[in-house]
Amino acid sequence: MGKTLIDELEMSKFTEEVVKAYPKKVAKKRSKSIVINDPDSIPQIQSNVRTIPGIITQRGCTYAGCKGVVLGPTRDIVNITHGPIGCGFYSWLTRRNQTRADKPEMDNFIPYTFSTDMQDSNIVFGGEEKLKVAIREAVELFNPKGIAIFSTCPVGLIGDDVHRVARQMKEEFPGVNIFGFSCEGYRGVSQSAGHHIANNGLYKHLIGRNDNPTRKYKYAVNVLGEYNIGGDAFVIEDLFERIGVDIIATMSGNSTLEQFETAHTADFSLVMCHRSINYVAEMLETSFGIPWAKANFIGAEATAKTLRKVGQYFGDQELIDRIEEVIADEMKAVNAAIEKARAKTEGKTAMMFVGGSRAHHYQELFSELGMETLVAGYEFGHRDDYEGRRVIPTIQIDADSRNIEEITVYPDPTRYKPRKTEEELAQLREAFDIEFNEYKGMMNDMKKGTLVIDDLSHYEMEKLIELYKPDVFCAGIKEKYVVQKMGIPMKQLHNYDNGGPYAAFEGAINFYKDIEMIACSTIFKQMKAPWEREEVLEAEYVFN
Amino acid sequence: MGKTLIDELEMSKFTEEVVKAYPKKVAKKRSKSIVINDPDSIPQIQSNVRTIPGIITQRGCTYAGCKGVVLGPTRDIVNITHGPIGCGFYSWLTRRNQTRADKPEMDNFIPYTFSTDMQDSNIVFGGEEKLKVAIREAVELFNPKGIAIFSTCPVGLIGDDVHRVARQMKEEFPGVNIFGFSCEGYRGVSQSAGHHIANNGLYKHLIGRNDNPTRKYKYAVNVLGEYNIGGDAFVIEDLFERIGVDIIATMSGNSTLEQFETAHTADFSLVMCHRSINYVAEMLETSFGIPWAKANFIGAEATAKTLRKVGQYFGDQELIDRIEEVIADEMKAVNAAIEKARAKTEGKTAMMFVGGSRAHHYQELFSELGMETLVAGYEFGHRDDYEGRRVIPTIQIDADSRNIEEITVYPDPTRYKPRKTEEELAQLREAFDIEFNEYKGMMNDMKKGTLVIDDLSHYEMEKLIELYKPDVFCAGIKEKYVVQKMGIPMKQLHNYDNGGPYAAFEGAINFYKDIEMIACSTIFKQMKAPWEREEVLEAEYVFN
Amino acid sequence: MLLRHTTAKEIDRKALTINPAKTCQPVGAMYAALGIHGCLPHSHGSQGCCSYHRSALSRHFREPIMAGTSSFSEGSSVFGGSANLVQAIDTMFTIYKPDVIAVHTTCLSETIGDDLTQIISKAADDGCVPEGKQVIYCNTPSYVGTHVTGYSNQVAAFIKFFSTATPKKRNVINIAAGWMEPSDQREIKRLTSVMEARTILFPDFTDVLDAPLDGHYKMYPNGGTTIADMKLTGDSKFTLGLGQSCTEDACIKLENKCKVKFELLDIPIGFKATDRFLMSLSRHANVPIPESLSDERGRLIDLISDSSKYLYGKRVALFGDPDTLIPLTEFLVSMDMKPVYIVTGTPSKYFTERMTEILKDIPEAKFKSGEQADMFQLHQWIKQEGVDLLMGNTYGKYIARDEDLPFVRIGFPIADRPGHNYFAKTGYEGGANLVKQIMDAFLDHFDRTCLEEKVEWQL
Amino acid sequence: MLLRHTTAKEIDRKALTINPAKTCQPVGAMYAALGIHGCLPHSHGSQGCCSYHRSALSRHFREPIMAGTSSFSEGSSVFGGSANLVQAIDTMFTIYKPDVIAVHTTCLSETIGDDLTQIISKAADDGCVPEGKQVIYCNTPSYVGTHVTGYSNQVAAFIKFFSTATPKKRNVINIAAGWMEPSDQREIKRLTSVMEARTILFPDFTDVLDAPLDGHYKMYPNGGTTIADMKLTGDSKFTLGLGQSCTEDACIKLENKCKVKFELLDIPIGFKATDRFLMSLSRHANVPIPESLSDERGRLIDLISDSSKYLYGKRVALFGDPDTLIPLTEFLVSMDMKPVYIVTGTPSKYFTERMTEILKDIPEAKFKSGEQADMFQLHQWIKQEGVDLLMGNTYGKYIARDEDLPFVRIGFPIADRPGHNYFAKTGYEGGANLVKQIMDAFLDHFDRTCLEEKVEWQL
Repeated sequence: MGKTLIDELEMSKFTEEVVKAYPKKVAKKRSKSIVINDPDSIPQIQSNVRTIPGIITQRGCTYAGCKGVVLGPTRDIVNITHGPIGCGFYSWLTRRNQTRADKPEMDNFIPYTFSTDMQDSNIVFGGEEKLKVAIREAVELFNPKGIAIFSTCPVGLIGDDVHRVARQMKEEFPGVNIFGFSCEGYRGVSQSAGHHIANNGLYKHLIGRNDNPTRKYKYAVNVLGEYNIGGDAFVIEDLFERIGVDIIATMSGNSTLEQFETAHTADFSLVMCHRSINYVAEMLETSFGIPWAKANFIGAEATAKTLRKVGQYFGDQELIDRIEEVIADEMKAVNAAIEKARAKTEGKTAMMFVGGSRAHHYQELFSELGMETLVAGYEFGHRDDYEGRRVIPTIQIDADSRNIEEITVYPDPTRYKPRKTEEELAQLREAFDIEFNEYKGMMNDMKKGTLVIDDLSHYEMEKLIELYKPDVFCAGIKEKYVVQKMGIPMKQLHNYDNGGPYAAFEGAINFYKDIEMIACSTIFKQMKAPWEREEVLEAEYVFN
Repeated sequence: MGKTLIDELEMSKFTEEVVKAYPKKVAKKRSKSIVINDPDSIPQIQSNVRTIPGIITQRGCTYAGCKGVVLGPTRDIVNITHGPIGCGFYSWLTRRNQTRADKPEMDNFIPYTFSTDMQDSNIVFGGEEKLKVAIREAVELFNPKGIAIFSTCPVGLIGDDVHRVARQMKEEFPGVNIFGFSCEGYRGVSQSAGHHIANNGLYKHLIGRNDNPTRKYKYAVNVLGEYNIGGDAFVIEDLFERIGVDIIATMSGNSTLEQFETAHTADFSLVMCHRSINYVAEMLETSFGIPWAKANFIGAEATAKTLRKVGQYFGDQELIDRIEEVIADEMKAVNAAIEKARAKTEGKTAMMFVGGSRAHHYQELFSELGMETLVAGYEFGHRDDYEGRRVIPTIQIDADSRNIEEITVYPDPTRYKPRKTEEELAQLREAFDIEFNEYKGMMNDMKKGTLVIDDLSHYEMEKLIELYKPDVFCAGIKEKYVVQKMGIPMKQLHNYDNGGPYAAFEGAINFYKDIEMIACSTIFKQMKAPWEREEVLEAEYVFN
Repeated sequence: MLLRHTTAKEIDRKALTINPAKTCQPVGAMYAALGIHGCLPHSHGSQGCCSYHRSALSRHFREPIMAGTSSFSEGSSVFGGSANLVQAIDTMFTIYKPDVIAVHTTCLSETIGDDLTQIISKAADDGCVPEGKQVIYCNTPSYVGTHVTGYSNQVAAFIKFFSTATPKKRNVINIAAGWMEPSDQREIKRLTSVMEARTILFPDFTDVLDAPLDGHYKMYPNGGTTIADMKLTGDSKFTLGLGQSCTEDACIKLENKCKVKFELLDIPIGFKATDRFLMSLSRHANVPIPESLSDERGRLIDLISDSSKYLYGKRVALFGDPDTLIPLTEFLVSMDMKPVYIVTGTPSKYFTERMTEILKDIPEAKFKSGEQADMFQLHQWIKQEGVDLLMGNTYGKYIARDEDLPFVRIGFPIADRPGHNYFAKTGYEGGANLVKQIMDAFLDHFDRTCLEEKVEWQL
Repeated sequence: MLLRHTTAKEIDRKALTINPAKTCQPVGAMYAALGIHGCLPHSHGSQGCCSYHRSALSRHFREPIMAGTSSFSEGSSVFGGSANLVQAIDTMFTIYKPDVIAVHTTCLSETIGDDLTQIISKAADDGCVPEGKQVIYCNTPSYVGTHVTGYSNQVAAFIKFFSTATPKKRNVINIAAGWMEPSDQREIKRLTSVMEARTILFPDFTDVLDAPLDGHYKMYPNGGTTIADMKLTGDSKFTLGLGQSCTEDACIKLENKCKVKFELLDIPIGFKATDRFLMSLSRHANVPIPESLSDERGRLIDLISDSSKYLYGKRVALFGDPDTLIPLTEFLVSMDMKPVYIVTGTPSKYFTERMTEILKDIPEAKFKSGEQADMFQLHQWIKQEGVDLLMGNTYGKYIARDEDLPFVRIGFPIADRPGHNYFAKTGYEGGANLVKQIMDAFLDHFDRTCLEEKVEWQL
């Protein structure tokens, strides 16, 4: 069913409808987070603010952002959750962070979860001793290179100091890098606080500890904010192997401690998920002189553009040629796949509400399929993710954000080495339109008249679907079955419904196929029993 | 539950009970097939006579005996069933004839069934042409060394001559040994006729065609009447490998055409299933001078005895020593297993009604377990199988048996070579009690007062169970679920309920375990719902 | 390789059937006869037929299967089987005391040309048929049609011998049941009972071929359509025949004999066939379809939609009987799967017509029925271009192992797994059962064979 | 190897839990609350708890799971969560219009010491609770007990807040349901209906967590125990508590509050537990057990006896919750299997007592509950001496793949297979379902791994 254009859909109806149902205070607050986009004069959107209690939200907590998102995907760290059992349990294998430890003797703790499993006595008398014993047991059983400790809600409240414990245990086990995170779930307003805390920890405890990376090629990059959901990082790794550029560190998909420790030796940082990793990108720039640019491997064109950026950055004709070869080679299959899929997908509509970057990136893929993204929003984005980094200075810091440690870093006394001079950067900017240390935000890329909604609530989601009946709705597991009960195909973009990889060329083809499948799949046409369908009732189904 | 002795069980009650229920003529006939045994003066038992129409019998047909039992287990013959589809379908993989074609390029047609799938037009106009085309197709597709044709009921009636077709096609494909069997289902009174027809065919078309067997050792035997159900032949092969004696041919478990063709070069034939293969044993003796003796690999003691017979026969001290070593070695595990099992099985009772030899052989295994066989009988035995070969001259040949071709063979003009002189045989007989070309029958080995019943009917089986409540009942698939519905564990001895091997020492241990399992298994104690059990009803289950 | 001689290359076979997707008529007749309470099937032929059929049914149902045989000898083959059958009837009524004996013929007695009407009436004249007891028969020559034909002939014989029209019509719907499991019938009976429709199901295998173990052997278990009910079918308002190849003859016979009109439907496998069954039952029994059944339907649709990603576009090879294959193929197509190879040994124009329609949007699909439409052919197709799933009876396991294919057992015989007679494939719940089995087959295969880094905790 | 760091060698762990066989209280409370019609669960704590629990339940049931959260910020953690909860109650009644909000606490609000009685009464005073609506709560500190405890606390809260004794006793039996699937409850309801016993089942997940797909999203699906029925539990004659650890508290509370006597039974998994359930129901509801249920039982016994050879003596490792493990272990033992390793993260003396009794004839059996009774421990035992079968939730698949073990999924969460909420484990039919799954697991494994010559066509 071809959809009419956005203009005809009266996107403004939505705000009216929603506001009606909310209590006045809620309505007032929510209306600031629901805006109609205009890429030419990007409107301000309220974001990174507290969710109203009682609102059914997509959001999770700081622990989830720190342990679940950023630190979780690293295979050779024993991640001990300090707290009651639940937090460790729920973050155990639930994010599809694939990892590949090639040899049997290599560490891989991903299929394990470790917890101090705090009991009431630990809450009453303190849990530090139990945490120490747990660490000793972990060392005895697994002898890992690193142990990370994650604080859950009660830890901060009862005054357990995980950093002190980490220091003490590090003294006890000098060969093991042990460090803690104060990522209690109540900090901040969403997972975003956890990303920030994790970024700080990466910088303080890992980055820069090893000056001897494993390198094969002349040029080397970091890929930041890529978590290898469904194997995305694997295809990106393959791609860099083919163009002959080393990836020093992926943060943190398919990663190891060594990658973090050597990340400061790279020549360039590519930032995928701006929200979750921009702090590290910035710090690598400030401390070690590594410029970063926003990158995107979601979408074939986006991938090509990102690869070309790399070629332009290094300015090496051989590299540039190899990149063009790879792109040309891959685009054959991509174009064939697009052509096949578009026959089914052209003109269809999508909505997407995910994380910090996917809601932006996946619009590229949909647009390659000829589909329009009517509405989009982030679960835990900040204004810069929507409106672009230019608004950062104007963002008001509220109490919740102020509680998150903001670390100030300085150029490393010995290892700071700007990879490009200011002039070179300026040239690159001018010649190739490469934006360094910049992100223009999602709204810049969305059509005029589309809706942008931050921290979408369940109620708003229901209304969106009722009003605009999208052909596909993208969000996470909590939304999935609601959407499908309404007869709308739902595509998870956190975990891809066990699909993927969706990154780079290979991933794009996978995505086209999966969306084509959704477009062709007939089961939602069967929702109504025939005896409840009007045409059947009228035509033939009359009781004698 | 320990059972009282046979004497106390009043086995004679059975005959009375059964005869009461039967129509007079039936009663008269059946009573001759039900006898109370006395091993000292073996009574005559009526057997190998027609089953009374309407009686629910265990028996099958001639085709089943010929194709299903004797020829089926050979892996490198394409066995084409000439007839409607059913016969080929039912004899397809249903007998657990395991086979091991070691190399991928070796023929193995066991998992296939081939049929001319006769249609009504073939019945009206004759099926020979279709049979020829089928053979041509089989040659084109599979290029087998041999093709056997099996006649089903209508074939004989409509006058198709499968032997003529075989001859013609053999001329057309000189490299393929093609031969037919007139084994229509209506011939004879049971599978037994099919065995005889198969034996004749083996002799006429296969045995003696190849004078160059593959031999490794000094001595070589045939193992006749062993069909490798559940892998029995595999363990017998292993055993002979360990004592260092070649098996030239097993008829027909795990066999090949080459085995049949070279069988005449063996030094000694060991006969397992007397009923199904004694004709070939006799013919090998008459034509080629190979003596045969009854052998039994069912039961550890029986296996030891059989192996010793082989040693004694060849009279080679080294061989005898190896045999004793093997026996001594195996008996350790056997004795341990017996001891363990007997704790559960001692004093329990069994009944068994199977095939032609198992009803006899398995009594050994039960007796090793301290169990008594109360009643036994064959499905298709002859009087010699019950009473011993000494009665053969006195057996009256009736019309049904007369129709089965009896081929007369003569010493082979060039290859007849008595393996032992009459004197040597006499010495062996005397010294070691080896009976050559002899079988003493089942009744000789059964206790006084036990019941022997030929061609057991369903009704008789029900009565037996009702009257004597055995601890285990042995028969085939058609009986299995009847017996179990009565709450009596049932052990199939045709196909071992997917168990086995049960032959030789290893097999005996398997059997002990399986019977111990039956003895220990508790599910039959759960047949009655507790609210239907008297003790529960009385003790606690009173409606308020 | 278990089937090491099967290669992709086909030759144009005309005579040789290899690994058939069918068997012969009498086993179908024997099976159908077990669905009448107090009925003892009887095989008029050699002992072997009866033994083979009883074994095949026993292995499939893991239940006692009783039947008599005329135990033909060479003499009977020459002189005719009349004496054998008369004696058999006498013997069986005396010893086994059935209410009715259902005789079916074999290739042997058919080739001889035994006249069953005459023989049975001789048996009656000889006093071999006790008062109130009955001997019925059907002709089931093994060289015509297949086991499906035999089933159909037996069911038609029930109509011929039992159904009686009286002047008093009853507000009852007959359900003539095609070849299915007791579990499938139990589900159909549950559906009709939820609908509050009055029905007579025949034959009825529930409580016969899934009988409880309670320490008592009943030669005639509690279940089965009673003869009284079979007689009443003539007074019913309408007949639904479930499965064209198994029930059309019976339906026509009943219309001709008792003027009971009928509609042929598919066995209700999958939601579409179940929809049609319920709607037809609703229309003819004049009862509404309750909301609880819409909910059951919705639960199945929910399960399919949740599993859709794994089902979509998957290539399936199937073999079995037309009455099962038709709705099963439709079900797979309705889940966006691709049934690409389908064979049945049962020749059927109806099969061809229906498959052509059902598979119209899957141009790569091949199907074949009748002679040489065998498993060898199916396997050759699979060798030519692979599939993602195989569905069929136990014989399929050899192909499945060779080709490392996910395999779902459905059809007859299933000799290597228990429980198929306990869990339905019919109705919406049966559909869910099938979806679960298919999903388990796919996912177990994936979980076992994927790279370690691809093992997933969630769907 | 997926779990490459797990070795046979054990150390005496005191503090580190690795791969737990449990999770925390609130998810149990959230689950139980979904079994009341019109009830919206609410998590009083950080957003993360609510998000995690909703995700876990969604993945398991593949159904929408709705719940509110107090969205604690650092400020609320310092000053208490009262304002958050009051606002949440207001927001939820206004927007989502539940009949009742079931608040449960978290480690956060418990550590702070929020007084829910007081906060809820403040919300009522502030006019945030509309007429006829209700806010109930239970305390579910994550650092006490496990998800099972949370479930139990929520069920007890239903009693505390709803059950009312009036002078008029009704001839009704309460069934307090332990943690099970909607399918398990559907089967229990079918059994009680076949028994013609009048019952109130609570909580009731049928038609809630297996809701049909029909194009309409219902925030409060049709199912769930109604609040009216919950109130009436106080007038019932008797309560059967199915599952000691999940229902004992509720039963005791109901007896104390409304003088309804009770009996604790196992969840009816396996024939013995089902026997006891039916007999108890029969006794207390004063209704006979009909023959049709004896027949169902007999069908299960038949299936087990037919499968006995494959089950006998097989060593099984299990993990999960006490209420499931107790009857499941008993069921395995009743089939002559050997449950040798059993762990549950839920500390339970009752578990220890019952297991000691059930496993008295299996001296090699080891079992453990509570802290460090985790899957790492279980896997170490398996490494020390292997098993033939593993049964447990989805996390078991990692062990199963590493050790090449047949694996049957049972418990919570099952995230990698659909349909467990459709097919029961309870009652005799559920028993058959389990036997079939176990047999399929064994036989699929054998068929795949055996030598070619050992592939068998039949059982």
